[in-house]
Amino acid sequence: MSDNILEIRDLTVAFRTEQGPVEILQGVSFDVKAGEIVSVVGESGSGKSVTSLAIMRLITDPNAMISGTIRYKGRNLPGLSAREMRKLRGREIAMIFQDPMTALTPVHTIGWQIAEQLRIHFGVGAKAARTRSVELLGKMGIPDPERAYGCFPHQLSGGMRQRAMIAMAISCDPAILIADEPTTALDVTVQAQILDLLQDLRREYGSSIILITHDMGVVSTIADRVLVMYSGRIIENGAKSDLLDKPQHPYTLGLMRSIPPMTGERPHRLPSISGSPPLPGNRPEGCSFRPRCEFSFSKCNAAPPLFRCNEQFAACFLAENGSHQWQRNSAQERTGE
Amino acid sequence: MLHHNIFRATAMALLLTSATVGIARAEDKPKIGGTLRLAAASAAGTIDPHISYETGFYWPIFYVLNDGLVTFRKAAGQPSNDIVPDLASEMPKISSDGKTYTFKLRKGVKFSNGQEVTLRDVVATFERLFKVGNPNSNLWYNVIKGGDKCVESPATCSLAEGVVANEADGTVTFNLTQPDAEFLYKLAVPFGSILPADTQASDLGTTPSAATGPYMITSYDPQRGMELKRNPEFKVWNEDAQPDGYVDEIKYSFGVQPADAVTAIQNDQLDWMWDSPPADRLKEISTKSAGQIHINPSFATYAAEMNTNIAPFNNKDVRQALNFAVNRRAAINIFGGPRLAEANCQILPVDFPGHKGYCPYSKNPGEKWAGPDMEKARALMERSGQTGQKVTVTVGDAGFDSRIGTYLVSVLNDLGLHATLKVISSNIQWTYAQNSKNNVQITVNTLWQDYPAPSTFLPVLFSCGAFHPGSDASPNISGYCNKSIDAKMEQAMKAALTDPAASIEKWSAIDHEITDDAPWVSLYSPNLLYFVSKRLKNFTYSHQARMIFSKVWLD
Amino acid sequence: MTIVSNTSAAPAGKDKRNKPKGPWRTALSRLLRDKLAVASFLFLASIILSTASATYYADHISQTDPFQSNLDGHIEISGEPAEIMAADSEGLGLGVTPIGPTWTGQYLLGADAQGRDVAARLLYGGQNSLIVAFSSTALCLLLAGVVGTVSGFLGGIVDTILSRLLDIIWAFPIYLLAISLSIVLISKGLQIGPFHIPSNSLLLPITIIGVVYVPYVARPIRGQVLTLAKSDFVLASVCLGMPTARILVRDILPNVVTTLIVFAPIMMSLSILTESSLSFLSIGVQPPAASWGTIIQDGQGLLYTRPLVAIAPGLAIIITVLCLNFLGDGVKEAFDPKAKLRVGKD
Amino acid sequence: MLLAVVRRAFDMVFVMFGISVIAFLIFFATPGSDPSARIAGRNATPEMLAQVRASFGFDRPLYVQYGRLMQRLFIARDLTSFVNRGQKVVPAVLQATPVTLSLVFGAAVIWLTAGIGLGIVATIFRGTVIDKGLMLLALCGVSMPVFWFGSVMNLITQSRFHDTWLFSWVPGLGYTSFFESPSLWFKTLVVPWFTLSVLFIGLYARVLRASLSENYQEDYVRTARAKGLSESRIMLRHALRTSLITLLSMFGLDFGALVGGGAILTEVVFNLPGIGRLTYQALQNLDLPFIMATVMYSTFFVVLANALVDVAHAWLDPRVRDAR
Repeated sequence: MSDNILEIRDLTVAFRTEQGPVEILQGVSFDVKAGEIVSVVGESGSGKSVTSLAIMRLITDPNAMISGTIRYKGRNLPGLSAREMRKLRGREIAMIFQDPMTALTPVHTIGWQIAEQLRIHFGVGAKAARTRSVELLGKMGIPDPERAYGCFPHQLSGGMRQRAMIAMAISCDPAILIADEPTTALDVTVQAQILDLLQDLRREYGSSIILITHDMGVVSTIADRVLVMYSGRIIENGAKSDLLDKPQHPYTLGLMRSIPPMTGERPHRLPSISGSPPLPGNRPEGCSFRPRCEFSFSKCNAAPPLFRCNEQFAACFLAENGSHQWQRNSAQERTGE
Repeated sequence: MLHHNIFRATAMALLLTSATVGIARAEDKPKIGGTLRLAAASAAGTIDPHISYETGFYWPIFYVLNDGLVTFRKAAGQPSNDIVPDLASEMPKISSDGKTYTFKLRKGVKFSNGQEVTLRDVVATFERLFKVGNPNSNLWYNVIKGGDKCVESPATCSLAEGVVANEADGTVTFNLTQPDAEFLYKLAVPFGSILPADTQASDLGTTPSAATGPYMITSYDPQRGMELKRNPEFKVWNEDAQPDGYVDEIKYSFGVQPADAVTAIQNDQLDWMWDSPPADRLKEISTKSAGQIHINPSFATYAAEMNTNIAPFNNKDVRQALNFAVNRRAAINIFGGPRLAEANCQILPVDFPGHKGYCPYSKNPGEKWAGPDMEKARALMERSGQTGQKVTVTVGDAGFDSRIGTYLVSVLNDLGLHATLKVISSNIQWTYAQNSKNNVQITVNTLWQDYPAPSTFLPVLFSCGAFHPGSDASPNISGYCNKSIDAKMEQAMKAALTDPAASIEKWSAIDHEITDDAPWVSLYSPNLLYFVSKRLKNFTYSHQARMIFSKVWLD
Repeated sequence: MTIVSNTSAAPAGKDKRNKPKGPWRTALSRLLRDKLAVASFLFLASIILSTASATYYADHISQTDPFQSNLDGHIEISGEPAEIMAADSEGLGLGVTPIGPTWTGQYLLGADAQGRDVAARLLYGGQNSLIVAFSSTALCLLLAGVVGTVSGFLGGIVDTILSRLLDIIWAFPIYLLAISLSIVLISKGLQIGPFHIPSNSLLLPITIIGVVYVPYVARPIRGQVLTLAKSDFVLASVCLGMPTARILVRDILPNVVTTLIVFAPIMMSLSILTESSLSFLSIGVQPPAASWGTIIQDGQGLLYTRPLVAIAPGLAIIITVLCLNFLGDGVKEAFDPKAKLRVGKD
Repeated sequence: MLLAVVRRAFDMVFVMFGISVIAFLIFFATPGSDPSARIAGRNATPEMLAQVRASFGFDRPLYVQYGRLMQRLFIARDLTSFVNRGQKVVPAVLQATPVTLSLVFGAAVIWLTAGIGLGIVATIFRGTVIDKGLMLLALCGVSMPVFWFGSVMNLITQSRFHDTWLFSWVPGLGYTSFFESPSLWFKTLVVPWFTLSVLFIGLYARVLRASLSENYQEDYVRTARAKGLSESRIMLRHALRTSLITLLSMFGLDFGALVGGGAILTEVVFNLPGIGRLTYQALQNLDLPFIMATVMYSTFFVVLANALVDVAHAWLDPRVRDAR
């Protein structure tokens, strides 16, 4: 276990509302190893972003109740003082956000914003911070980084902004980089470049990356391991190759089906998962995927624990005794054979 | 209560005869030097003594700046109504027909610019009156030969026949077209100030003229203030006419609100204020600083003028009804209480020459007003048949006018009329009310004397000739025109030349007759309250020059 | 390559199972949930009711005519006769002081300089203050709505002329304009065609206040209409050949009206303040009619002896305006939370 | 760029022209505003009036009178008052300017400091009693008639509590030039400063509180937190920095309006001889030359402030800068 840089156990996030507490996260547990790219996938509202924010302790809503442990290099983050946590943020664990337009302060140049982080964490002088920022911008593949340094966020394209955002995130050489849907707002071609950049970063700095996305295509490109979330829980967790080949949870299968095939004729219409995920305050008894699940059966009235299936874990009673018929079918379907 | 008030009124009248309440003790020794600090809420326009008609505001200043051939005696009380020779070395010789006045000019008097006062200056002064359009040039000074021509074409005015200088014996002779009993008064007021012949023939505005008196204006800014310093050329020639001043400098600040001025005087930061202290400070100062208050009667009538040409006040019954209904005590209460005014029913102010106590509009008609008579008022209203008529009371927004107006509205409504109030800028109220085109039904004004003769009130305000329909300049606001009274006024004027005492009798009778016709509701004669600093001594109140600035000294 | 379902999950779990309601009904129900706004509204209603009872108060409780000067009268306080205007007897005996608060039915808050019951005048004055505020707000919103809509919708030369006019009024310092108009109109009244508004009519302050604030409302509305007129759905309607009037009524007016509703309470509070300022400078409501502003003005002359005469109407103004502002916040939140309201004041 | 400047200047001139025409017409349409009678004096005959009217040009067509007035105001600069004849208008306005500037500058310092302070504190404690209390206080400030508050302040500091240690230092109303006595200048202005600023403190605190809470919902604040910045730095360098743009535009307009005579009520209540009171007196006296001068002066500042705010806005907000 010593190579786990981050260990999360039983992370629960609930919000007090007029109708009583609503659990957004229900006992999420997972580990991140050093240098690993972990991808968290799920639909909107499944709890991916909340998980990442909870790790960073960025949930500021006074109505939020957070429990569980988040161990980073052995230190429990929720137990740290605000000051200690601040030192960690950006320095040890950095984060990049989905929309680089709104995630950067509009009234400061991006260079200033990168330099600010360097100055805060390393106490370097203005000049050194500037040199380093320009260097970082250059590394991110921004042409003419000197000019980009003096640009305001709105003056750059989305891809450039995201590069700047990443430059800012890695400026302090963090051990973990949390990327919350970093490519959603970008063009497809730019998406690929950003993903390449992230892989380069891991190679160069050895950072762990938690990549939050709802895009299975992104997952298949760069993840080492995949966590599938549904309605506030992790429902499947496994190495990318295993998980993509043999999804254990019907929901994961559904996600895979929704990826258009890489080769061959595109189907007229992509199959989709019927229905929509339950609202956090309104989850059905037992397995929360049950109402949408084509395989549901009587057992599903109880909440399934995570079942181990080789190196994979899945929260589905179908996975209780190993793999099933539908898996093979799904694999065939996916490859279009 | 009523009884109590009457008692107080009598007590007050007794006090007033002593002229001042502040006690100037005999052992106070005169002191020379220091700066006298005056304050007023605002300035009052031009300081050209030939133009400014600010009898209360600027004339007292002009009296210590400039001199006429004659002037009013610089003294307290009744003697201040007397005329004494000033730049003339003696009283003029008047021809038996009353048409020529010959003055001998005093020698050696110098203007503040160093020039000597010459006969040429005297002649030029009277021509200048016409050239600059002196407000009374057509009423007072056109009696001088050639004057009427000058009124017609001021720019080319020449009084070659009217004012004749005789360099040989140093005299100047005024030839009049007709005898004028009040001619000397007209020379004694600041309009008659002798200015250098080379003074510009247009309004001096904010530029001070050369002075002959003990002080001269060194700066004047209507927004900020005025400064007077000693006139280096001044030497006393006639203590009665132009005494030397005690203080070295006079500093007049404008833009000081009355409430602030009161505080400043209490704190010894100011010595004298022009405005009356605000009503809600009276109690405070009359208990805390009684010794700093001087109350003096003034030659003025506070009255509501009714327009006798339009309804409902073209009906004498309505006018009399209002006269009976108005509670003078209530009006006096608005003005600051019984100590500050004396109820009056007639035109001439209390104690003014020709004033004979007469009040037909009172509970018990007699010499003095004794209370409203609502029964009579209602009966008169009933008879008039004007009940329900609409009346707009038009008043200016300054001083007590709008509050008196509010009170009048309330009385008119009580009488069964439909009254409303209209408050307009006090700056335009006087001219607005005069213009018959504006159809002002009733308004209020304080009417001040120009000089101590009944003619400054009666013919000016009630003769047919003083009514100019459709003009902004029509001082007969009531539009009152009564041929028989006009004739009587003519007679009174004539009588003044030969028998002053008989003339005064005649004026008294005219006063009463007009009062019976009720073109006005006279309310009261205001007393002037001066609140001065502790260090201001020898307060001397003249009826003409008010507080004589050259008489006071500072402890 | 994306997940298909796009239902967004609201974390707070509010607003579930909303039956489709009209936007205004939704807003209204939202407003009713705002306790502060509701309380303010109720308080305002009680202020309006109490001012409406002025006549009753004057007739039965204070038993004086608040428009009749009473400078020489007496009342009885617990059996003792008291002068309403007492001439002072201390010192030189100068000055006349009106009776102070008796805290009983008659002269509850004392008398003003004309010996009139301040409490009764306060109620009558409130009537006028509120009438002026209501009416001038209505006038202002109406004018602004028309001008803004016409200008924004028609565009072209009409827009140019109207916007220029608005620009000029906008740049004219608001109090200067109001004071200038007041001074002029009060000295002669206003003649509009055959109609003459006399100088002491309440219509004058209403018109003046209504007009001077028009640009403050008309400009945002013009902008809004301009945006709407260029919006896709209006363009679509135009393409479909819908008559202009129908587009105006169906698509544009509802939006304009929402904005006007949001502006209403704020404009009312502004109107009350402006009316009181003008009246304070003696160029608003004309005596003997009263408003809170004129009573403050009356009280200026009594500040040292009877400060309550000036303080009481001031408090009445503050409370009323405060309620209107709370209500305004609530209305804004309920109808258009993104609206940027900011109206200049002195 | 040059075109924009020319356009802007043209707009300014147009608006000022429009306002001057309106002001001129307003006052020439007033009965009794014809100054001839006042100029001629109390007992003038109709003939004398006619003379005065001719010599002052009041018998000429309105547009000629307007032209003459403007020529004397702007070109010859020798326009004089109708009421205090001989008094030049331009120097009087220039004399009143430092008074108004003193008042408005001091008040601006107070209201910016206090308004921003309150806004920040309320945002930090948003949702708590402190926040609600402060916002209620701010709303009270906005709801108060300034002249009434000024009167009450006068009552307290000049009369009721003047003799206590608290306010015994307050001098009587009026104005003392800074160069005459800096300490007296300061003392006389403290109460007016405070009075004038109360409304704006309330206004600015409320606007800032709203804007800051909006900003705190923005993604970039989350980013700033994720960077490990301290709360105070996030507030000051990120959230506030963004809100300041709105606030500064507001400030520019308010400041311009106040310097242009918008502080008229405060100046009247505290008897400060500034532009506002000058204007008020001119209006009361129907002194047309003064009215024109002060109205043009005020308009100039308002229009100028509008223009400056646009420029400053562009300078402060890079998004706006590039949008044009």
